Amino acid sequence: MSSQETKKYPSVLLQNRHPDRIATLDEYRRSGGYEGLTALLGAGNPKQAQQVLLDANLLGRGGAAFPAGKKMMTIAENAPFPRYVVCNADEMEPGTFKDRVLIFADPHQLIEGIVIAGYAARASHGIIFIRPEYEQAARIMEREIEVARSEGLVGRNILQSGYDMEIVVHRSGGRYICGEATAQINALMGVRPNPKQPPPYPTTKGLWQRPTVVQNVETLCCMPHILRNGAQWFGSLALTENGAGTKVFCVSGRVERPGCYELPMGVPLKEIVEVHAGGIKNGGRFKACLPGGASTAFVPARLYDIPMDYESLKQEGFRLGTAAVMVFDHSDCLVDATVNLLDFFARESCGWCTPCRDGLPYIRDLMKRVEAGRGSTETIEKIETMCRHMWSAYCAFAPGAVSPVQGLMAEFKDEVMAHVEQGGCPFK
Amino acid sequence: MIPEPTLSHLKDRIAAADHPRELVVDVMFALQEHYGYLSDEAVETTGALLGMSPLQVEELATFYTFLYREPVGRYVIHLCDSVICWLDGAESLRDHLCRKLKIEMGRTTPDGLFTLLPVCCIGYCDRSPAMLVNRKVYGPLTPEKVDELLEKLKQESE
Amino acid sequence: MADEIKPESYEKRLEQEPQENAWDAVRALGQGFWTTFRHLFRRPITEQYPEERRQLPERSRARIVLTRDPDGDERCVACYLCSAVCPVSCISMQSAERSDGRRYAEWFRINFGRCIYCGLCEEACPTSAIQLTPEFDHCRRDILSLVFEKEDLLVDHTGKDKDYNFYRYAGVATRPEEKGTHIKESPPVDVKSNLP
Amino acid sequence: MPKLIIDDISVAVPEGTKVIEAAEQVGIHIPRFCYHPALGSVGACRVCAVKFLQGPFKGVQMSCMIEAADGMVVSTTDPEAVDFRRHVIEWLMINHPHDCPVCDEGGHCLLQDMTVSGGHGMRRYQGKKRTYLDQDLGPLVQHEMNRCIQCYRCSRFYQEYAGYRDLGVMGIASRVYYGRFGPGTLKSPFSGNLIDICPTGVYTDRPSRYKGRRWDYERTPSVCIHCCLGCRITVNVRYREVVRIEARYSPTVNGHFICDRGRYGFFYASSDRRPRKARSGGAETRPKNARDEAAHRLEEITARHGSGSVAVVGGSRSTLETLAAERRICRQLGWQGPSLFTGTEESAAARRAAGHLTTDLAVSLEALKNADLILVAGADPINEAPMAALAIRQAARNGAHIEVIDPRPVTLPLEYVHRPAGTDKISEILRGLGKPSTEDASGDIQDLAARLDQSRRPVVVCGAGKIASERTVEQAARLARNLRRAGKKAGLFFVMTGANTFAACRMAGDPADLETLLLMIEDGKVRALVVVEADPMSEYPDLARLVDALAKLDLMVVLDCIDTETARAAHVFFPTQTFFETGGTLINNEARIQQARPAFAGGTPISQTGGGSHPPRVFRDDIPGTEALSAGQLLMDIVSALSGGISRSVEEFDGVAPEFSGFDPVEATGERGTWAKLPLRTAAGPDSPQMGGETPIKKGELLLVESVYGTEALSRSSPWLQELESEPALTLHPEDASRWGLQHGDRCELSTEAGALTVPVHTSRSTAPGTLVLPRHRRLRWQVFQHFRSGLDTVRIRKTGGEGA
Amino acid sequence: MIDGILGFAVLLVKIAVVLGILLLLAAYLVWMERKLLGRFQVRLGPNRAGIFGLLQPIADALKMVTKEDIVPDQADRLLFLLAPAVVTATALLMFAVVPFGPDLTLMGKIVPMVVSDINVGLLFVFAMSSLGVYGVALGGWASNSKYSLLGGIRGAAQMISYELALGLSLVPVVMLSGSFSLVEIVRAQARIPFVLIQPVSFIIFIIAAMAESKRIPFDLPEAENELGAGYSTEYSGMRFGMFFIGEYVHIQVLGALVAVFFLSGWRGPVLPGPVWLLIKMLAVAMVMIWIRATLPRFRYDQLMEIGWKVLIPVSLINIVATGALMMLF
Repeated sequence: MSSQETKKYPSVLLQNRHPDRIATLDEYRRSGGYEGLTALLGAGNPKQAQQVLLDANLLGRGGAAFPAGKKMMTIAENAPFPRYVVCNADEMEPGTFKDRVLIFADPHQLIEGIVIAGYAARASHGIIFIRPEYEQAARIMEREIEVARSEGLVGRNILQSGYDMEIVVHRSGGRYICGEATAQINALMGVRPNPKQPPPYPTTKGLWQRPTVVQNVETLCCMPHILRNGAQWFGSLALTENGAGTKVFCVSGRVERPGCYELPMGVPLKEIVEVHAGGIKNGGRFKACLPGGASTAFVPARLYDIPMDYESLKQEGFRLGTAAVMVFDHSDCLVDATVNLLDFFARESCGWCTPCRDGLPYIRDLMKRVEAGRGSTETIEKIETMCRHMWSAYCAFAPGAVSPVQGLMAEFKDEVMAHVEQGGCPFK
Repeated sequence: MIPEPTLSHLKDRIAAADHPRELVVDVMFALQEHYGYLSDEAVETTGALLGMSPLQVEELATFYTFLYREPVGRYVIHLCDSVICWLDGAESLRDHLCRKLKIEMGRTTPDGLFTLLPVCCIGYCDRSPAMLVNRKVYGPLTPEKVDELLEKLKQESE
Repeated sequence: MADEIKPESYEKRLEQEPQENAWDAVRALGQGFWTTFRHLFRRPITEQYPEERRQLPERSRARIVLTRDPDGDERCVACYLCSAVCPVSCISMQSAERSDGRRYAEWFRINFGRCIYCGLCEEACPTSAIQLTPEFDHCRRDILSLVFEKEDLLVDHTGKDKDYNFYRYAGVATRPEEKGTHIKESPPVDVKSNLP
Repeated sequence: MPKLIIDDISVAVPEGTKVIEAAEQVGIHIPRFCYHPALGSVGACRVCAVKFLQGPFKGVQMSCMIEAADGMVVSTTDPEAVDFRRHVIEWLMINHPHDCPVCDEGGHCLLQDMTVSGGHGMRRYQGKKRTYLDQDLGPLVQHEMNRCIQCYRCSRFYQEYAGYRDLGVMGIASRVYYGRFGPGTLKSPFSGNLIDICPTGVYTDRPSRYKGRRWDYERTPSVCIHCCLGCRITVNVRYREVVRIEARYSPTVNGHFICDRGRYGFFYASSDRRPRKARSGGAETRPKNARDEAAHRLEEITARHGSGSVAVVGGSRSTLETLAAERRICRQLGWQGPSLFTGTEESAAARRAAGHLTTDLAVSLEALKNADLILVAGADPINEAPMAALAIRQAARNGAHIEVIDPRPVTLPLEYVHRPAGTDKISEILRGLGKPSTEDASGDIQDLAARLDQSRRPVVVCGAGKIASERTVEQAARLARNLRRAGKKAGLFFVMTGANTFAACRMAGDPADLETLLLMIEDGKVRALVVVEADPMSEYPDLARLVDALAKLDLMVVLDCIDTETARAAHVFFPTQTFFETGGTLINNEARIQQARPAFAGGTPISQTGGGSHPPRVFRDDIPGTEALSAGQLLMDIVSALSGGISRSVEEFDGVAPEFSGFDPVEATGERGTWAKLPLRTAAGPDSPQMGGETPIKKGELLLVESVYGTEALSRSSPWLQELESEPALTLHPEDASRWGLQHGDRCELSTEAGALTVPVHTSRSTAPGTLVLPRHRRLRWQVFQHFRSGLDTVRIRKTGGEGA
Repeated sequence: MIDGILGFAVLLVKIAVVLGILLLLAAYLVWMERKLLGRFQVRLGPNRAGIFGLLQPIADALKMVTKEDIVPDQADRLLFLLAPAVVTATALLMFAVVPFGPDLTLMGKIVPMVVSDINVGLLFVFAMSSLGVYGVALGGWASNSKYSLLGGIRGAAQMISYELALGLSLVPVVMLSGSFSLVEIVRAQARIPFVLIQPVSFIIFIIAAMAESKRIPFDLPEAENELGAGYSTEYSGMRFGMFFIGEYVHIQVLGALVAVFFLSGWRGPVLPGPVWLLIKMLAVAMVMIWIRATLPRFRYDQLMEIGWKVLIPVSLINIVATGALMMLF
């Protein structure tokens, strides 16, 4: 596919993006902001919102890709109050920065999303859980929430509908594991943010033992648009049959123009890299990419044309994750990169379960041996066995952590073996 | 001791909260702001304010990255060492910083100005290699830019 | 094949054995008698023990000693494994803590009146402290004097294992060896560290 | 009842049973570190992985996290699961130090067992080992963090189960650290359970540090005698010395845990101060001489003054066997007593409690955990019967409402409502609650009455003796019965004063208490006293009077296993065996009869008989220090030397008290014990005390109370617990304090005609106004108050020191 | 009357001398066996008590005598005590009919150099040797020990099996000498020792005799690695010693019998008769020791097979052949 064939795709989430400033409430309103919410509150039917979200096939954009509508619907009708909506702005997946871009582009989009989600779940509290690195974003949100409050969009009796919802910003102390929904709930309650294996699910017993909906920033940002334009419209945005809506791709690594690009679901990987991100830097060759953050497996060059949506990647055994496309070119040693990723994961493990706490450093050390050329076929076998066993860890962190390793072993075994055979890194 | 306004502000917030414990991170940040780092005294104060034992506060304080249980310098430099920044030369940048400040990672310069800490991906992969100085982002960095920044900070502090 | 021999096949093998003729039998018998007869005139190999003493191999199992580590300190940590494994229960001890934090034997006794020199204690010893030596002739007339106390057992060398020093590996804090200073140990974790 | 198949064995288990438990029921022990039946499952260690072949779950899953369901087919031996478990062990072992030989857990270490059984024998990991610095956690628990495998059991037990907050988990990733905020003594009186619960040697028993290995210990199941609950314990003896007590699982009494008083109170048994020789006139003598002397003099006295001039004084730390012997002797020889209580009020309250306990009302400690409302009246669980506090906490964790009515500043490791009320007020409140309908309840207790009304399984926990009077006991029983009548599964749980108080209630003769007996001594009616395992001189609140009375006696014979003031004052003294040596039967507060076997034969510990660095190497045919016999046996020996004496086996209870007619010792040694024959249902209860009208509330009173360490007769001599004792202080309401010009932290002098003592002052708002609380602590010479509850008019208070002074 | 008394005195002297020599010899036979076995096995053998260990038998005897005499708790006391005596006594009694030299003329009286020359001497020998088994069987029974019992039963079975061959092997000798008297048998060999005429008988006799004496390779009744020490397991002190003496006296008796039946008894050139007999006895004893040093123990089935299936038929054939030859010549 060459650049002249590419179409101009509609911009939805980032339509109010300015390179140098944040979109104001007015700007947002001009682009149709708060229309969805007004309509929803006017209709006064939370169930309807849930149904629309389900019909729109809106999958959670935080990585797990759980249908947002379905999550809302798991809250029992007679579940106790108060209920909570937690906006997960704790994106700590390496390579991912879409939430920051979304907040900086259009904070009201998120606020509206939270209120919509809150109304759908009949929640009275919205909490934006934000990582400490995004202090600036947290301040923006706090400021814009006040603006919204003064406009009657947040707080008591929103848009005179009788619906009350408070939104607060909660700053995290900063840990990768806090991005996990159950761990995030623990963090909010002021206990150690270890994940908690369901059941009970957060939608049954979450924050303070009340029903809690945890949604990613991007997921919440999609909601106003869905409510305004309908489920069908959202589905039609995607290029592929199975996808729905647009996706904010964070492209980074060996590309000319790293950054966030909002593209339809199912846009081919090659197009993202070659066209939107300006191709490989310094005329290099595409070697592999991590399609959805550090906890996904390497996509090799043979799948350069793969449509980037949840379903297509799943069929090939990959995950779209957060759609953080990290590109590596021919000069990069993937073993070394994996060691870096493992270093990150070993450091960020919460220390709860054995495979993750002690197994990841073990795998990292083995991987370091391979990288240093001191590995053997036995070392590699050991790594592969341990990676397999990581899938029996407590939460999804450990399987995510070994995904790049397993991807490496599956697609780039030659490169690994080269380290063993040459007794060192062939790229150094 | 913590200044009375800060303390009373915290107390008000705690009194207003449905669940005082949910403010523990905020209280710790506030006290960290005051002490420069989260001292033992700050931990104990946090516990006392929220009805928790010092240990229960410590359980959280030692968990999070941005709560410093050891004294830090005036400028805390968090250098991202995750994969994209690493790809773009974070390691050489780290070595440059260590050389320049004459400290190892995790240490504070003798003049108490800079503390050098690694951090996992800070979400500025489009501006790699990046770092935070007192939670403000700088990137993409080169050794020259770093030198410039350090000079600026040094002057600021005087 | 040796492992193929089963009761029935053994019987069969007996039947299948080539029948020797009488002459062979007589010759074999004669051979036997001739062999023994010849032995009659060979020089006896007997060593006349108290007059002639031979240096026994290093690994022969006789008198038990408690050795010291290369630094000259007691190796025994009084872990009770030797007394547990001893089939005749001839080892007893009392462990205690020394002022420098080491676990040691407050008293340690082996009743050589009971000892059968099986060497299991040496095998069980995790610190190479207890070792069997080739010194075998320590009979006494008074059975009580066969009860050896720690003072009698302790020697001032390392015995067979020249280099091993348990406390260099164990990872327990003793003075002067603090945590993290032992072999293959990283320095103690500081939970308060600002490093992630 | 879901039915599932585990390793080809089919098993049906109750709903909600985890697969790991189901497997255990068919004899398959799945490895575990973080899972503990009392703490529940959290799935942290991942070593209980099994493979689910069929059913709602598939593949390798944690057996502790999944509830058994119909149609499950589980394999514990599947190669995939086995390989995963092997890896988990390997991961856990990468940082585990090579120090088993110097680790006290070695030999009963779960990690050791799992490592060996999991087949991990070679270290493949080539990296360095992580190390930690240890903390000083006080005299009971030794900390060695290097050995930690991060199973989270300790923090879960300490914070969630026991409710104390000074030990927890810090750090993250592979640097997780379990400990305190800073070094210091653990605050929980249940800290010893960390030792039992830790699957490896992070927490080890400090008093028995480096004493020996478990395989060398003589281990005997026994019963704890340091409070009325009768928790099950395992006694570890080595070289004639009790070296360690461990909790022993009991499904009905203590569950998995015991308190630190029970765990570390045993040092009296092997103390070098324990009397080993009989004494006559202060000089050591042979046991036979002493016996002849005692018999001879008793004979003389009975000849001169009649058989009623001899009295037996006993106590509630004696076994049922000893108490029965005392009773039989008194009956058959016409002696006075046995007097098994110190004060008249205490005796009346305890005996009334024992009389009110019926089979339908009595609740076990385990059943207490299932209550949905617990009303604690006149009891201070932590200080009087610590494990009861732990049980109440479990009820609270399950959502029970806890209300405490007590004059003392009761602290419990849980959320509860405290109503400070004077001792007389307690019974009034209970009486108010006990009225047939809520409306009758007066003002401030209406909410409590309403809660009681809504509750389904309320339990009244009531003291019986020192603080809760006979009236209180009566009202508590009445309340429980009324609740029962109202169709609730109501229960009654008495916190009694001693290990065998229930038995003492049934065995006490006339007079039942020392206070009454004292009058007879002062009258000259009683000329000789046989004191069996009791120490009136440290128990009776008016020492001066007691000493005067004892001086009038012609003869005082004392039988005891500890060195007491009374023993030192005896004319003839016999050493007795401890409970560890005799074994015997105890009846706990819920009338459960439990029998313990002797843990060892007795004798002076080898560590004390040897002079030098090693035990003596001389042969002798007797065991030194085995002169002592069981108190009951000794008593029988003395009596049988009298002319016309009786001789019967000590073990027979028949004819002594009807409760024990069908007593089965085999059942009593089991984990559940057996029940004393209680009345099934009491319609009216025993004769009610005169309840005419409202009693006038006293203006003020001084309460002599128990504290967890330092007041109980046997455990107070434990050197380790002595280190944990907080300085005994006088606690009072701040308003009362200001009346005497006292402040928190001051020192004051309390004086009566009999003497004075000086103590620090503590103020607490949860003390009932007008009440002064003082522990009957070994460090205080508190025996100057003429009564357990002194009216404040008899006590003078004077500030002697403090902030300004 | 005087003759009678004198004859009795001479008899007593003969008995004393024979007993003395036999017992002394038994003791030194032990020494010799140990010494020889030592040499056969390239060892030294006893060499500590006296020069060449010559005082060893005395040391052994002292040890035996001073050791505690233990009778097992459940043993049949009478039989237990009797058994060793039976073994020793029968062995000693057998020697009563063995001539150990030519008649001696003493003060005009002919004194036969035999304790008692009875005309059925050979039968007496068999009778005594058969009685000897009672010692073994009774000892085994009376000990009330499974090892002892097994040993005793084996001893009895073995004795019965080999008695037959033993007796049959001597039939040709009786046929040739025409007498049961041992004196006559010796006399019949004046010209040529029967060993040259009857080698088959000789071999059968040697084998059977060794089986009778329960020596390796026929020591199944003792078989220390299977039965402890067989019938003597429960014996200690001198009672064990008596079994021991019995065995070694038995060896001497067998030596003497072999000499009498096949090696022309005391006859020989130059040296006096008793010396020759001694030499021949010792030679036989040495051969037996040599066999002990060479051959392993038979399996029990082999033992029985040799006895019943080989020795008895062969000796029967031998008898027939001898008879046939005697008819011819």
